[in-house]
Amino acid sequence: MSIDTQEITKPKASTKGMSKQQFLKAYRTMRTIRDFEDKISEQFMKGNIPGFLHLYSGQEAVAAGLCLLLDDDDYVISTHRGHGHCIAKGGDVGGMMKEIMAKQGGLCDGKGGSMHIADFDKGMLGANAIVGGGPPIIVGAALSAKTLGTDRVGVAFGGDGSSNQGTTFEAMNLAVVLKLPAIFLFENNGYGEGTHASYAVGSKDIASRAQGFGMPAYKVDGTDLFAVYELCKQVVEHCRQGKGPVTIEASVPRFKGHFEGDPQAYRGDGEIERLMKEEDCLEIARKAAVKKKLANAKELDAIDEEIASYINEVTEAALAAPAPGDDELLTNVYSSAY
Amino acid sequence: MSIDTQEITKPKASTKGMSKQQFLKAYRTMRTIRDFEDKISEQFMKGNIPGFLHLYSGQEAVAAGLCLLLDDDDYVISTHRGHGHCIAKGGDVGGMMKEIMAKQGGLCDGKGGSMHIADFDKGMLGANAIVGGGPPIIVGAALSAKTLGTDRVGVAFGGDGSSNQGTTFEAMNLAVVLKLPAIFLFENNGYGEGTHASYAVGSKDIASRAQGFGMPAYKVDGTDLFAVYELCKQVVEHCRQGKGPVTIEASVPRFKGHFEGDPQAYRGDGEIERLMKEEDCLEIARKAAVKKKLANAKELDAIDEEIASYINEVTEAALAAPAPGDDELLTNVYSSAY
Amino acid sequence: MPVKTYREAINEALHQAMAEDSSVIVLGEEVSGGAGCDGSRDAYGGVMGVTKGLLPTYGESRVIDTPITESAIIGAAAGAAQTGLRPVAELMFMDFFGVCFDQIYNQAAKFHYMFGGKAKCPMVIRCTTGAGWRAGAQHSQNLTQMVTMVPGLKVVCPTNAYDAKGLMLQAIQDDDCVIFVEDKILYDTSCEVPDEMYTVPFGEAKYYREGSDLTIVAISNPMHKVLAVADRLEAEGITCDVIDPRTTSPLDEEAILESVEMTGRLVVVDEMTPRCGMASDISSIVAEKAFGSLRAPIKKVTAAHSPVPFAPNLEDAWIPQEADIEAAVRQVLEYAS
Amino acid sequence: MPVKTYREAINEALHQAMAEDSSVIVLGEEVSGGAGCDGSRDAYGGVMGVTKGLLPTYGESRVIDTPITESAIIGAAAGAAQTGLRPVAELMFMDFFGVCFDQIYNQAAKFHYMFGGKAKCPMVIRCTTGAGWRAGAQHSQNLTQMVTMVPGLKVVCPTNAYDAKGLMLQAIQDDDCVIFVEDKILYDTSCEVPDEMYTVPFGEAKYYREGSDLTIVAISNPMHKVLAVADRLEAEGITCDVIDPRTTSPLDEEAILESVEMTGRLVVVDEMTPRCGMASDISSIVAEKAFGSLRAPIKKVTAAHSPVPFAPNLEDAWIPQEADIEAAVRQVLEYAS
Ligand SMILES: Cc1ncc(C[n+]2csc(CCOP(=O)(O)OP(=O)(O)O)c2C)c(N)n1
Ligand SMILES: Cc1ncc(C[n+]2csc(CCOP(=O)(O)OP(=O)(O)O)c2C)c(N)n1
Ligand SMILES: [Mg+2]
Ligand SMILES: [Mg+2]
Repeated sequence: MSIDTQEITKPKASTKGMSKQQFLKAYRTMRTIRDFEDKISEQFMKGNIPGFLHLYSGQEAVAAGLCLLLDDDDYVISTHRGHGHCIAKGGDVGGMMKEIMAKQGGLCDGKGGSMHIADFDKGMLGANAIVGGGPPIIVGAALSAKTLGTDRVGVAFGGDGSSNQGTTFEAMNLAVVLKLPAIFLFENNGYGEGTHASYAVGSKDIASRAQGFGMPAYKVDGTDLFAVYELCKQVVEHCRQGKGPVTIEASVPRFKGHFEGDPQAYRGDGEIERLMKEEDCLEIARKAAVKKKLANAKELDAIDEEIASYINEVTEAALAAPAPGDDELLTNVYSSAY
Repeated sequence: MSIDTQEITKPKASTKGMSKQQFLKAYRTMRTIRDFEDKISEQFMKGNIPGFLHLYSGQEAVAAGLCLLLDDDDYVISTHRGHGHCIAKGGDVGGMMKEIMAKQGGLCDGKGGSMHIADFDKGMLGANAIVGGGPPIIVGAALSAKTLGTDRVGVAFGGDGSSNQGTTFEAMNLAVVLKLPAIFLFENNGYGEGTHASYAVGSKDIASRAQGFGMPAYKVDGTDLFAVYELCKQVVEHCRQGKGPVTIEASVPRFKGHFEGDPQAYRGDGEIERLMKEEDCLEIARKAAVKKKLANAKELDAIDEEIASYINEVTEAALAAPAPGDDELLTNVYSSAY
Repeated sequence: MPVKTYREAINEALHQAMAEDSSVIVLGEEVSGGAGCDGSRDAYGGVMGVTKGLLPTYGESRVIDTPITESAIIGAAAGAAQTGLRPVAELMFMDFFGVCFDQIYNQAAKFHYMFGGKAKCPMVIRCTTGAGWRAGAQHSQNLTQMVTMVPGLKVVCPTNAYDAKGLMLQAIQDDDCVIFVEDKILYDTSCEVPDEMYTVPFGEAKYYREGSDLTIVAISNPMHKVLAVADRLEAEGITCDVIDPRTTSPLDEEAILESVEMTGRLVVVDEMTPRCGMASDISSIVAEKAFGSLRAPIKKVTAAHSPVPFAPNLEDAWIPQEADIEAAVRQVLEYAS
Repeated sequence: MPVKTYREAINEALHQAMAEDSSVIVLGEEVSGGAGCDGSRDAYGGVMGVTKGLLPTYGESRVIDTPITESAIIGAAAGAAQTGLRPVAELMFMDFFGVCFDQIYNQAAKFHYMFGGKAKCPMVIRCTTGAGWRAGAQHSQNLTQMVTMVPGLKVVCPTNAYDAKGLMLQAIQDDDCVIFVEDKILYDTSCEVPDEMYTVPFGEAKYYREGSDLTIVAISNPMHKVLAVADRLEAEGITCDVIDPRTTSPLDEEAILESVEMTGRLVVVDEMTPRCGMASDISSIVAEKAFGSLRAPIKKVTAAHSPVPFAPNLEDAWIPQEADIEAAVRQVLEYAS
């Protein structure tokens, strides 16, 4: 592992290193995310979901590839665009749907919603609606790991936009200084709302700037599940061995608007169509897996069907669930006596 | 001008490029700063100065070398260690002494003190007691220059410690994005209070981290007036030409404690004595100038004497001046009607 | 007179100020939108559409899209304000004070005083507030009290389109750092707004209703609920002074005190959490300065002491509602002194 | 019983808590001092000397010096608190809230609620407050109100060494984010402090004096000026209830209300700027809930509405002084209801 700028790696897609079982797990995760996002988009249009939705569609390979390497007791922290991270980390999908619909049984009792989706049982420390809010917190999770002598790692997911926030930079420096098992995973989907990363990120790229902080940094094609997995394998291992933090910049497409309902006037002509055709990580993974005989189309179709009906089920359950009791307004403001 | 890490330059001391007149001006500035700091240290011990003092002794060549290249309408912003910057920028020394002694006629009417010393007539936008407070503000001054079409530059002085603050990083990125005439001048005196830069700055150095942000960055020996001047000449020119921001990391010794009265238990044995002997920028400049016949010892002695008596004068005047009127408490809370 | 929305009124004020004074600039995230993208520029004109059309008219040197970097945005505005410009910075949500608050309360607010009157900081920070959008705990807060408490800042919270335009024009020509709080819920409300430039002075309350039984003071959007309640009460023959301070700093104490001196009863309504909020502030001023006139306890109607919950039923319970206001008013009226 | 200073009392609490519970860690700037240097470690033990001796005893993995990076310090503490540690983070001066406030009020304060009770955030943020050191506008502020207003936070402001130790031990074992406000002026004051571990509960006010003519509530250091005034008044036969809430959140409303119900008169003293401060908050609670007992206006004695000036004479004029307190008390006592 090198910290020389020249060696920021962009591993080539190759299925080697991933077992069939792992692949199927990742594929299932990716499909679950995609279907989940499509379903809540539909339910949002129907008026069944309050508030704001930022969908992860197009970025699935990143969460799925990384989380293959994590256990329940590793930590991730997320952003406003958090559904994919939560699902990949093993979050309770039914509880997520209920949460997003503001229902009883929601993972956050209906108090969080999409922008605060979290599953603490699975080490998912929450979506965070403050851009740059997460990295300092994951540094703390990584500090716990180090202080308590576990080999856990902490991953802060962030967007290209979040890479410019002061809190993110501080977190990176502190993680280097304390040599913590923290991974800063920037999903560069090209946009922070309607501002392009090429405008807002003043440096050559996110990875080289991170490298300047004194940690290894890599770029990876985030549409390529296998490439993500291969890189993350090294990176997670590096962290577990106590060698300090690492940054990953994964390039991904954003299939949807910044938020559901975004008119996206800032997009180029035909851009989204092209992205969906050429950069769909699910299609890319499926093709590569079938070609390399890691799985056959039938198996994958079966997963697709199974998940479609699973998502339908959790949706029906969430639609049917009651809203939180009105008397819950003042519960859980404090953890202890007040 | 290159942004390749390998080419961070450390120009060698050489008197070429500096005229006699310029040298004498810089020498006079350096001597004024040194004497000023020595005098207020003495007055502080006598109980004549309230509050906290952070002295600039040992770092004089940086402020003096840079400010030779600035006009009154260029901007600098400073830190808690601001006396040297204010003097070098042409600030009213008598007004400074009165301010630091909390007297009428002080540059800030006695409301600021050492940590907020400022001279707006000279483009000195103030010492700032929040570490990292200045850089975002200087970005605004540089933005004014660009928007109003002047060729002014803005310089944010900062310490090694301040280089780790999120606000500093944000300012650097924004200056790059907007291509502003801003100079981030980090005076690396080895310490942020009692924490060493080698501990707190996680990266290889401050300059390379800044470079990762996408701007040229240089290291310079800050005890060498001529080296500072030579580098700053290029850098200021670069900014005036609209080529965007630059970072300079100047290594300097800190002769005094973090604050006056600091027991400095964290210092190595004999460290300060060694620094004062080997890294005194005034001695170094004097020797080089005399050797290269830029000035003779007599001329310099005369300056020394003149300044010693000047500093005595402003001290006497400040001691004699009355405190601000008690009725000034509520003046200038607002600039306009309230 | 033409009818305009609150959004349009602020937009018009910005247009007119920029046209009149070339030192006025606008900066922030997505203030035009589309920077660096292949599609159209001015794609958003601010996520709330308030700065729409400024970029095409005034260009990139005066309408400046920034990265996500609030400390640098506010700091840059403060630095620009000290050096010849009149920046209007946008903070997308008031909830984001936390990532730039030093530049607001320790820097911009203090320059003038701390530097002995030699620095000026003529800048405006536009920010949005208000619950009800199901936007959760970090995008719904009204933190007007957090800036009102800071000496050196001025704080403006218009409740209608007319005031919004006039207060914005005043804010831009003011020589201090002004926090301009736009209630999201009000953007689509409208009223008559002159085309010409005009200013509404700071520190002058507006009487929405005049009456004699009770004084109600409300800040931001809750004012409209107060008006609904006041109108219902009027049908019963109960009349209220309904006062909108319009600026919380400076605060028109006099208007409030005068009214309470007459009515002897006060209810204060805001959408902040209850501790150390505007309702507390105004209540305490009256309890000190108009005590002799008071004939009943001063009631505060505020949001609940909790983060803003996401679920609509919980959020609605969190927000002070007409029923809460009416109940408070009746309690105060029924109090036998 | 041994006499200890406020500084020693807090130091002892930290020592004992760390000895007892290995999940307690301390982090911040200079909490030991000397990191990376050639000289001695634990060179400062905190710039105020409060964390002195912890590093030698508990080592670098539990006493963590950081760069100057407040957002990362508080964020890291919050993240560590969620994942098994009990961090005590130091913010050298309360004035620095501005560079880390998001992590305090949007993150640590909200985790438990926002995540439906599934996250816990057992952390303490130690910070210093208090004017009088001639430290100027950015190193002298009391911003206790800024955190008291935030639901989810608890706020502690001890006024003597005994309380400081007991409240610190309570803070560390509390499962919420506690802001522990240390008044710099009090570090060298001392009183009897047991060697054993003990806790002082949150939300229980302390009566410094008991009397019947007037209630005085004071927060932090001003309490000691209040006591001097109360003792002078007692010599004249005027007796006061002097109440120290000790924690501003939770606030012991009951103690205050009960007292006012008896005395009918209230003066509230703090060292904050006057708008939306603790004095406003407490005054407004009483004006709402004990109105019927009030026989005089509620007087607030606070700092001035300005940044903290540097010049000693101006700073002394800014700070609420005994004379101001006494004048307020006399005015309230003389008020003919
Ligand atoms: C501190 C802060 N500033 C601004 C916003 C508004 N905002 C929400 S998401 C977003 C863009 C984030 O971009 P990026 O980090 O690239 O994430 P992406 O949306 O692409 O996943 C912005 C500006 C916010 N939520 N928090
Ligand atoms: C935001 C903030 N954090 C901490 C401090 C306390 N403090 C004042 S100066 C200083 C050290 C600064 O180090 P450096 O930037 O290297 O400047 P130097 O003192 O060496 O000139 C610290 C930690 C502060 N004033 N502001
Ligand atoms: Mg993005
Ligand atoms: Mg330093």
